[in-house]
Amino acid sequence: MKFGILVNEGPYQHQASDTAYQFVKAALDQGHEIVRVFFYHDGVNNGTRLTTPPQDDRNIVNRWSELAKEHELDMVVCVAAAQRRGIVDADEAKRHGKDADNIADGFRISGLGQLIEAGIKADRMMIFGD
Amino acid sequence: MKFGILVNEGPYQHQASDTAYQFVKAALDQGHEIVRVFFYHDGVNNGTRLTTPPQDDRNIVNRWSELAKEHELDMVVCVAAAQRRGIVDADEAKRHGKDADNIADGFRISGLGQLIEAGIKADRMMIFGD
Amino acid sequence: MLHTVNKSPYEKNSVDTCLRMAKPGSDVLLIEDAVYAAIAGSKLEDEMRKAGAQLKLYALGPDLKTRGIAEDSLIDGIQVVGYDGFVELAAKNECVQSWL
Amino acid sequence: MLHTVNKSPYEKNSVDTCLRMAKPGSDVLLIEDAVYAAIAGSKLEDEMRKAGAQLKLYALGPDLKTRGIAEDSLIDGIQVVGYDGFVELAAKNECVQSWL
Amino acid sequence: MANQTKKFLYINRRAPYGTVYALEGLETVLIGAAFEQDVSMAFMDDGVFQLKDHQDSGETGMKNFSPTYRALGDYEVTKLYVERESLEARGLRPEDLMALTYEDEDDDYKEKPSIHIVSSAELADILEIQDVIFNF
Amino acid sequence: MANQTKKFLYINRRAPYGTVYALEGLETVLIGAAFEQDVSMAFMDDGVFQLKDHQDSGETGMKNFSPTYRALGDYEVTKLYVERESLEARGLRPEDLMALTYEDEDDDYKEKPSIHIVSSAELADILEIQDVIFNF
Repeated sequence: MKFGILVNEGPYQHQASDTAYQFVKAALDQGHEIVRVFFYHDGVNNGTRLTTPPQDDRNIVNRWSELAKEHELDMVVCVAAAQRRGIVDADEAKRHGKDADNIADGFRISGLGQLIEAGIKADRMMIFGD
Repeated sequence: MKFGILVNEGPYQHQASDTAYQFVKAALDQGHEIVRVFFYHDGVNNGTRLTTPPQDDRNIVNRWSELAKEHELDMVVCVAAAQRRGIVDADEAKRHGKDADNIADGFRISGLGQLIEAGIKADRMMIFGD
Repeated sequence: MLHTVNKSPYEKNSVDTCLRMAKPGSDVLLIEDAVYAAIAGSKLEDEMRKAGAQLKLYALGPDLKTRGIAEDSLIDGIQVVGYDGFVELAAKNECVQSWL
Repeated sequence: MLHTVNKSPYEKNSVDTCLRMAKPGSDVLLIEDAVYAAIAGSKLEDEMRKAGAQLKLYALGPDLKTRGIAEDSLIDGIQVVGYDGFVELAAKNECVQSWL
Repeated sequence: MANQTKKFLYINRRAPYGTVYALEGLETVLIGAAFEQDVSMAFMDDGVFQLKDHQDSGETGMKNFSPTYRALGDYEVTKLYVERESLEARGLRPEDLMALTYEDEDDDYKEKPSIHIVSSAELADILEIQDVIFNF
Repeated sequence: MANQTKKFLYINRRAPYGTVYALEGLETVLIGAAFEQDVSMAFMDDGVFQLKDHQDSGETGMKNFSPTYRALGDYEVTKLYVERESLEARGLRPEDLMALTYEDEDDDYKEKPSIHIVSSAELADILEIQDVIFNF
């Protein structure tokens, strides 16, 4: 079965990203396909490589990056939400005259159409938020 | 009168940062002193220079930076909360082996003691959050 | 003491808790989504009126306007203030408690 | 349809709205802070029992354990599932609605 | 994918301005309109406040996005279901809402209302027939 | 500043884990303890869940920060007020909470309970005498 995943909150502040991660892992374990993980609203903040959480805590960003690598997950950060919140890749940095970018491995920035497309392609759309 | 300000949510997702900004402006207009604006929890996300909000919307980060410059505000981003969420200055980037930093003008990263100190020094502590 | 609340009373328990905790005579300022508590004709009107008999209730004008709530649609006795009035209320009271 | 809820029923209206909207026979899964709705002996127990007569109620085990809620302290009839059970409930139902 | 049409429902349960969900949710609906799916919107709980008329955000400095709801008809998003019980509990009457309309191209471009006031029970029925539900 | 002592109250109204406020609020209390102010904590509404015994976060992968509450006594944070009405509404008894204690150095280091169950009215009185209130 094909699952689409929407994550609406950033790391640590709310449990949404944690629950989404555990759900995705469990779905993959059962042999389901993850069509896309889409990060919207503050969820885009899951996609920064600049976090350094305490060593005795989970690293939410790296965990997503590693899971994506292992399972070739398509992880998309909404461009409009990312612009409001300061998540940029090299292209976006250039386009908006920023002197740095902060996107983490395995995440790509794209439009909201990718969320709708996930809703169309997936058998089930799962939403994790606040 | 001396006001201390605590902002607990990031830009755009919640109104907290907007209300805090309007409160600080009004307090300054009335001749009050702002001891410190402390950004905690997701509030640290107010301190990234990488945002590019839509042109027909307010620029929350720049607005804080400009107000701080005009009134010599002390704007402090909590280091522990910032590490969890990926807000870093040049020093923090170096310390944690990050290849970029994203702190905006007028913000500095420091410890939670700065919040307690603001509570001690201020006549009134104002909290804006979710 | 000044109590501020910023949550819609229909969504969260913050207004309830504020009214439970505020001592008679306290100032209570509704800001952000809490200004929805000030609308007359709602299922909360009785409760707000009772609270208003013990407390001084205020609502933040900019937040009312932003949300399209006319001042003449408010429950009687709720006073509208601007950001300047918010600062004055905070200065006037010795301590401020924000119910989030 | 599978309904999920993730908010404490004491803080937000999400559980209430979910129970108002879920059709008899639906699956309702309590996750994150919504698992607090499953505790027996609370002021909500009657309401949850009534809901449980019409709906199939589940609570996410990992969220119960994280919060220190023992399975034997739950309201009768609420079934505990893990993340694998969450996936199975989502796969089994044709649509999933998340009450946030 | 091109020929597959699904029923999409966007549920709005939050007040505007206090949080960004209403604004960014609306952006999703507008983008989604280009995909030619069967789109509906539901407004319940504090979501009914999104449709309140006369929003004027000048003094808070926030962006007034309420005019965008008026554009929904042009995007062929014409089924907006508003829960009556939520309105009544909050002291709102249907006439306190923006008068959102669309031109019905199948009926000589007559202007018709997009907002349909429904009961909780009717809304529960509407939820039940959807393929994809987004919550904002 | 050094000689100025203020009454600081940290109010905890949120459940742990669903949001980070409880954890990061606790970090504030620990840092604040070094400033030698008159510190109290209040637990009300869902904040009472923070003190629930037997938290075990292994399966969610989150950090179990409940042991940190046991360290509060060592930081001389010994006044933890828990609202009785909030406990009762949620189906919790006082014995469901962690048994937090401190050693009273003014009384031959006797071990004493840090948690005081108080009524809403008593808690309202405690609020009224504070100089600075933080909310988490």
